[in-house]
Amino acid sequence: MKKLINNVEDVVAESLEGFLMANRRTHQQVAGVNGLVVNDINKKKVSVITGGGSGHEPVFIGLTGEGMADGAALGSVFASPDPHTILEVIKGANTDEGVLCLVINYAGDTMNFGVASELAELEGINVATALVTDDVASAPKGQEEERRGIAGLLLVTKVTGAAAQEGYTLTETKQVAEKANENIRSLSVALTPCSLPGSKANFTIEEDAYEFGMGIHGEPGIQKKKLQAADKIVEEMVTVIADDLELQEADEVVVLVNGTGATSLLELNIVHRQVGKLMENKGVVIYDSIIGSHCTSLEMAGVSISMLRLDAELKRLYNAPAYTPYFYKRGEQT
Amino acid sequence: MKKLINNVEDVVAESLEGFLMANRRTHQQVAGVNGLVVNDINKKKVSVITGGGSGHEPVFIGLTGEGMADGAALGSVFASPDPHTILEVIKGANTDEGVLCLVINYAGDTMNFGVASELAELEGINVATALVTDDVASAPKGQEEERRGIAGLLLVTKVTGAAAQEGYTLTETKQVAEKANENIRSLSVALTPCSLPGSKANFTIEEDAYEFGMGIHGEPGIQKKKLQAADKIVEEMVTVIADDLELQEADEVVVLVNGTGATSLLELNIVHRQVGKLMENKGVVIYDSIIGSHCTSLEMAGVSISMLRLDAELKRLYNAPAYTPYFYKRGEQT
Amino acid sequence: MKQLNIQETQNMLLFMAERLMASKELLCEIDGKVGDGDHGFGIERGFKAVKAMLEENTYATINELFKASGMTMLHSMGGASGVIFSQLFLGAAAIPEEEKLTSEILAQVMRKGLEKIKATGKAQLGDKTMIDALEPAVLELEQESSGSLEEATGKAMLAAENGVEKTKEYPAKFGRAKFVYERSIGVQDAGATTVFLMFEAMHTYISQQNE
Amino acid sequence: MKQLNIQETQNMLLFMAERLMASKELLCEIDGKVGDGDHGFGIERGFKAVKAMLEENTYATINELFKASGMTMLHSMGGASGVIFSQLFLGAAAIPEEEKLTSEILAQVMRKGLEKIKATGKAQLGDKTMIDALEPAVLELEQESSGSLEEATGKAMLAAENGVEKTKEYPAKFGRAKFVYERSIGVQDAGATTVFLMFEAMHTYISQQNE
Ligand SMILES: Nc1ncnc2c1ncn2[C@@H]1O[C@H](COP(=O)(O)OP(=O)(O)O)[C@@H](O)[C@H]1O
Ligand SMILES: Nc1ncnc2c1ncn2[C@@H]1O[C@H](COP(=O)(O)OP(=O)(O)O)[C@@H](O)[C@H]1O
Ligand SMILES: [Mg+2]
Ligand SMILES: [Mg+2]
Ligand SMILES: [Mg+2]
Ligand SMILES: [Mg+2]
Repeated sequence: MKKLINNVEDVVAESLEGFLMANRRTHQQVAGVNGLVVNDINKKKVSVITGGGSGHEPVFIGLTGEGMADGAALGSVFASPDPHTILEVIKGANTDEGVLCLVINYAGDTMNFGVASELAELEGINVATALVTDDVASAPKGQEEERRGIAGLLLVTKVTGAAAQEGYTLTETKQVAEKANENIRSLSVALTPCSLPGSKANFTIEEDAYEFGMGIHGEPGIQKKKLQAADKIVEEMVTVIADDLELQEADEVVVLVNGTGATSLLELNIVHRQVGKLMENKGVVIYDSIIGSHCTSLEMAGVSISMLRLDAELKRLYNAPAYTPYFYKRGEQT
Repeated sequence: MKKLINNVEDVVAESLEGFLMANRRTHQQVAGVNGLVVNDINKKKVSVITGGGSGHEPVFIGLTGEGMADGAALGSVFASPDPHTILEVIKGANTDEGVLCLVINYAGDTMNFGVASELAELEGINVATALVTDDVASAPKGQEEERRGIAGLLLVTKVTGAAAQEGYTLTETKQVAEKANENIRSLSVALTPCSLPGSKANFTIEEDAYEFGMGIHGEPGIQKKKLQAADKIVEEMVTVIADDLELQEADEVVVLVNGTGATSLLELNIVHRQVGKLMENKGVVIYDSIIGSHCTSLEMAGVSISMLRLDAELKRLYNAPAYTPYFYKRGEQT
Repeated sequence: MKQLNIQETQNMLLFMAERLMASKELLCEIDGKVGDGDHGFGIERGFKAVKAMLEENTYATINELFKASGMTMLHSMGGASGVIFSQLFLGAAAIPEEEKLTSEILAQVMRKGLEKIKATGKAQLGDKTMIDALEPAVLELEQESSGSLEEATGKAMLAAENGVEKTKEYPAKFGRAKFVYERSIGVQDAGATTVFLMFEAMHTYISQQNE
Repeated sequence: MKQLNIQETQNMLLFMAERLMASKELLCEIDGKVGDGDHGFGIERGFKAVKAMLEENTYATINELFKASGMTMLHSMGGASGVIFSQLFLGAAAIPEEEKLTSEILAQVMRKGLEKIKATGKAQLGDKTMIDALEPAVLELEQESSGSLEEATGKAMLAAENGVEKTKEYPAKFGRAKFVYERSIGVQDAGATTVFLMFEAMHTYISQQNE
């Protein structure tokens, strides 16, 4: 796969540079590493940071901004950032109230954030971590903590960022992230693979097949299936999600229909249409929907569906204003 | 190319339905056609509408919202909407001050909007049209009015929508659209072709080549070139744009780095980095930059670069608040 | 056969609609070489709508029949060819009311259609558009206007086919393909191909009636 | 050869760095079968940084040399293997200071590294990770700890190679590939392959010194 890049090794640093040139009014680099923080860190509130491998843009840079995350540590494509990078971002975002790390549950990410947190604590920083484990495909019910994190990170960051903004303590902020994580499920499918800059595609997906249960790193899914009409694929996905989340009539959810790269919005809207129909049949209320390519796997064609079940607290936090370069919420929804 | 669709013929209608299910608080369908308008049309200001073929999402639906366009008429994939569809959108958006149609300059679009405008006038509606002709690759200097319109439509809609919001008359709104169009240039390149739903790709682009001077419909570009590093490609593009726009030292521009579908934001940021460097070398001031996939050609991998030169009026209008489902501007930039 | 009554003419248009719908892939492929590859989809949309309309309605005059077909295309196809091809049928609005289709009437409808198309689209013979097939076909129709419909449509069909061949020689100056001016040389025009297929359908239908 | 001095050990690590950097594509390909295809890039990043560091510095003890290498990998690689592979070298922090590398010292460093890796990553033998190559290699080193470095690294290399083969039989329970549990059977583990390549590099370097 051809790409608009210069040198493979410089991809992340150059991309960050290009991003910051466009967003200098709101964002700044953390010196010496591939990381960034928002300008004017508010020392009186908990900072929320996130991070992980690159190649998922707008995640993670696009999660940073008012009412969302305060910083992000960026690894190489599909590789967690190293502990030094994470530590510097923690330091750059640190406040009197401490730093909460929102981490998607992949071995590389948890290990590197783990080492970085230890180092941060040695420097006297008050740091905590909340894991995102929204992908129902990646481990059976009962082993939720084994599951990997995918696009649901956007919604977890939304409510967690809002909680920090409202003045929640570090412990409370972590608790709300965990609560959001307990109430969110996602599932992802892919129609085409992707290729790392400088590599060929890892594997092929036949013209009449798709991969069910993808992570966000272009790994094969848990199962290969025969391609069907969008409505059928979506029905399978939604059934798994709704069952696992044990959705009940009158439950309220936020839906995220997320493109994984090469999926056109034309298609994402068609996916959302079917999600809406299925939820209506179940009597589940879609409080709000986000449709777009927020958490991608380079140029992979595919879609993930996430559902976050709301309670009063999560709804209030979801509704709070948020402004990042790739996501906004005006906070006036009624 | 596999796609997440049901029936080829239903793609646009189903996609619109899915979009509206997610955006019912702000948008509504125009009955009976593939068109939409914002809720609560303000009868005391000029309405701005736009439209064209589908497959360019978020354009055109994503251009509609507060401070931007008030409605959009949607054609089949890569085909202008028919006059009936356009007429209904004009009627749905009509106000005491009239309707301005922002149309990208393709034969199909101008002819269909032309017929629709005649029909609207017969019904006593005050309607005007402004063409967007930003693509420098499509006709030589001196024949600007022959050029086709591409991603620059986003920026033209931004300032035109703001003008209507400020209370400009229909004639004034049209004039400001024309002024923006005179001050904007774009150029697009593609690394891979795209395929219409239900078709194979129209043509191939070799692994070591890219197409220079693309429209937005997946047609071949004006020239095939040998693939190079991103910085080189961008330099060629920016040189053509800057020369044609006759950019001078101290000019202020808004830059739009637009992905055409499968291009990752990782790449778009790398493109923007080089645009920024080249402008700095020229002493041109980038007032603001927008980086994202706003005007796409289905799943085509490629990028377009647009530059809008600002004067005091255009800057004020650019800075006005705007909120669409896929673009926002808080209007507080200093 | 020297003339068709209204019902036969309607059947001929239905037959044409079927034929053109079946040419979708061919027309997309041709349009895809230098254009955006959707011509077949537009033609399919237009003729599908025409077919549905013709199956539901009857008409008092040839003019009404053609006009209804043209309006249906205009409001269902979209794209450049929606306006262009609908005007070919809307040419019937500019001639006196008729209840029979003869070679002469057909020639008149098509001549008026051609004029409207030229006025709207500004293209001329040699610009690599459907006009390169249509104009020579209309000339043949006019020359054969006192002859049988079979002969007239047969000659028009051949003239259109020849026109399609010629489009390969020209660079495009109108429509999507104009932007690839030089690269369009050697590639035939999609809309011209449609014109040929329309005349071929008419001729085939009429020939079958004669058997 | 029974021992290497600090400079020779440093040269051995440099040689290993070169070898592993050159294996980038192979390792990406293996990781791509059931993982995310980036293992080669991570290994290249880590060893490139190690190489740059070793070319710039000298060390007073074997421990310092290994620790510096491990810290460099930890802070340059990222990914799961950044933490995992750096700990292999950081094992040197847990043993007494040494100025020579013998089979016994090497066995101790690697044993401590293995323990750290197991403590951090929670994987065991048979879980289809780099441990499946590392643990048998460490056992060989320990058995040969009174013998020559050439013999010890040679046996460790063969044990690692054998471990790589065995990973094909297991489903993955750790790392990226665990999510394709069943589909991972039959595919060898990328990190285990790296372990083999590391021992192969050590053995090759030491053998060349003997000539
Ligand atoms: N100005 C024009 N005059 C006559 N015919 C035209 C003109 N522009 C385009 N066409 C015809 O329309 C055809 C393309 O139609 P189609 O692909 O359906 O529309 P679009 O160009 O909007 O994709 C061309 O092959 C050409 O024959
Ligand atoms: N928990 C673990 N314990 C030991 N080794 C592991 C563990 N998790 C992963 N690995 C090793 O790491 C390798 C993958 O490394 P790499 O591809 O660089 O990282 P990532 O999985 O983050 O993409 C696997 O092949 C495996 O050998
Ligand atoms: Mg990885
Ligand atoms: Mg078209
Ligand atoms: Mg076309
Ligand atoms: Mg990997």
